[in-house]
Amino acid sequence: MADDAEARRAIEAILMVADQPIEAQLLGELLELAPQRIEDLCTELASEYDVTGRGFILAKVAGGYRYQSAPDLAGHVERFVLEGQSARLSAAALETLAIVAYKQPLSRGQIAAIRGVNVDGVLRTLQQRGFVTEVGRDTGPGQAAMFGTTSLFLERLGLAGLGDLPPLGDFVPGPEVVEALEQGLRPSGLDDLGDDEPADGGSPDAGLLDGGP
Amino acid sequence: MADDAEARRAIEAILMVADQPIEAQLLGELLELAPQRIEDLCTELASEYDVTGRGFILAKVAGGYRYQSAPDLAGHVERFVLEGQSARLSAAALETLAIVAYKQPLSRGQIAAIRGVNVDGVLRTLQQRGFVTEVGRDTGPGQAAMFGTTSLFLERLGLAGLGDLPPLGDFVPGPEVVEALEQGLRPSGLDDLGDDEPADGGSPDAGLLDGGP
Amino acid sequence: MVDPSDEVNYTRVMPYEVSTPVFEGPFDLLLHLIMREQVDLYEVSLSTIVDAYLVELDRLVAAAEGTDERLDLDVATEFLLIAATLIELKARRLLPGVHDADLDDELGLWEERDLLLSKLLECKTFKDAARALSQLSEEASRSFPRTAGLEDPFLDLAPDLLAGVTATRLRDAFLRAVAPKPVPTVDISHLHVSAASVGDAMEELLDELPRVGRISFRRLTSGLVERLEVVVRFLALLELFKQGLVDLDQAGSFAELQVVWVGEDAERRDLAQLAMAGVDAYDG
Repeated sequence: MADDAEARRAIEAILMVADQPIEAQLLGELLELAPQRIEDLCTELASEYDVTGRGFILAKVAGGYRYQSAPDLAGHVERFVLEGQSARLSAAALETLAIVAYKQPLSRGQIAAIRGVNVDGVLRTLQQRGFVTEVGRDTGPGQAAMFGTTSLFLERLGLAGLGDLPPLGDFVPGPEVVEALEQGLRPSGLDDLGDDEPADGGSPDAGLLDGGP
Repeated sequence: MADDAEARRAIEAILMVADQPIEAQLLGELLELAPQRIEDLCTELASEYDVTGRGFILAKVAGGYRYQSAPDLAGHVERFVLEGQSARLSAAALETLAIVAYKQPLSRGQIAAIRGVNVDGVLRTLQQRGFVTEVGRDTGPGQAAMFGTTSLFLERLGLAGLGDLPPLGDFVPGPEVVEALEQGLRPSGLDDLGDDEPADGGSPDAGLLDGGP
Repeated sequence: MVDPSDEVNYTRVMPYEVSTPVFEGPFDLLLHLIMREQVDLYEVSLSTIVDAYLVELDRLVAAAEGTDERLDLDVATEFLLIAATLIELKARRLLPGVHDADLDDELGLWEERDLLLSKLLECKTFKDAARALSQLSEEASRSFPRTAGLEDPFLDLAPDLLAGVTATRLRDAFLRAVAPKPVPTVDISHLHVSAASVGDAMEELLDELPRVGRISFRRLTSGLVERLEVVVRFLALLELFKQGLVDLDQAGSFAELQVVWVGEDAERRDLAQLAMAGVDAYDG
């Protein structure tokens, strides 16, 4: 049970990291508060943001709450979308999409392992655009989400199926590439005991580093 | 050209829809403000969130700005975030990572020379996890691959840049450690040279293949 | 490779729980020995180290038994390397030759010690730095990033990521993504780099031993000045022992090491070729 001040802050924190609108019901369960109390607190927060002239709003969408950019700033956001993200994302997005297409199903961590960078944002974009979707869960303890391409992706590339992807055959990777790939995609940490490499190494939400003795 | 109040709001709006850290440079281009002005505004915003006790923070990570949940609310957010704890790095991996972070760019051989062991496996793990990447080739004859840390590494450590790493000098052992090490490494063989050498040539020190001393 | 129906078994293996201290390298072990046990390196019992290694190995094997897991050879061999390094360090002290030390040798010993000392200090520095990084990461992991991305109304606005993307470009992107992987190399920088070659030493021994038949190691190395040469000769001798060309015999703990040639003259050259091909990598 959280007091109002802490509950308000907790709601802010949860909604800030949420990808989807979160219902008062769920927030209530997490914070051990009645849904009505959550609704009240969210209304208070929304009005506070409004009064203090924040650039974002707390909107109630599809039965849940989420942060959005303030409508009157749409011009700036549009500019960001058009000028900011496109150029920066395309190469990264394409590589990520290609990896998912050829190597599916694979986890976020496995993609990150191949690309060497955090792919959370790019993957999220690809999901939003409907090219990539979650196709299952890893059977291991962490149950990492496994990703694959969609039928929209095939459609947009004019492919009948994944079998129509251009073969990689004429490209003969050196043994080191093959090894790196297999290491990256190997489902278990068999080869790296002691370095402990579960499949979801790229998960965004936890400390990865541990100074253990 | 945006005035400060609007620029502040625009920054909030843009960061709210961003899915990765956004550099001051880009924000400056979008808002037609100098990057330094953006940095100042972001610092103001961050401090405002802090003072008003928001449940989120504006963090500078890997060269860009992004919203994050407040660290003290991790307990609440963890219950919400589905993906569980990620794998932690072994002490060996962590030390190798520290060497790469502080000494980059450097080659596999240079890392091994510092650690005193072969680092192939550990380095591979760090690459798989996306913390370390090949950043170039040595210009020398062997053209050894040179390694450095990634922006994912900065993100995971919550650092704006490599300049924010704690100074390595902070970790240089103090005189008492140096003395202890010197003591331990005293070349004892020097003291008794010739003193106790039996004429028959039998070694006085210890049997090579048994326990000594 | 492209067939998503390929069955992949995503099981994971937990790392071995290690109750005894695991050392991350010879420097690590030395640090531990010196800092915590306050011992003189050269007082460290070799049999203790070897015993510890064997116990550790047994434990790893036992841990792997009855499971699908394999013995982790990386762990096993790394530990072996540590033990071998320490044995080499100690052996270099104990071998004959040091007793003929002149001023140069003495200076050399101190230089060597200083080098080792600076290595240990560097090792300790990064150990502590690693701990600080771990702490930073721990703190950072308590703050979760927003990754919600664009709101729906802006999605239509966003540039079409697949505009102009053909299947071929997709393949090229894939190849680009997987291409820049470092070439794995065998790192031998931790091995002693020496001007003396084990191969050369073997050749000398192969020439000398059949003639003398039986000789003590001390006499065999009496003409050598540099301790390193003695070490190299010792390694060469071990190699010949492995090849079954010599027998090594020690009457007791502090006794002379006796070397006995047991190889046939005829097979000498052939075996030498074979043997030296295998050991030249030690030369650094």
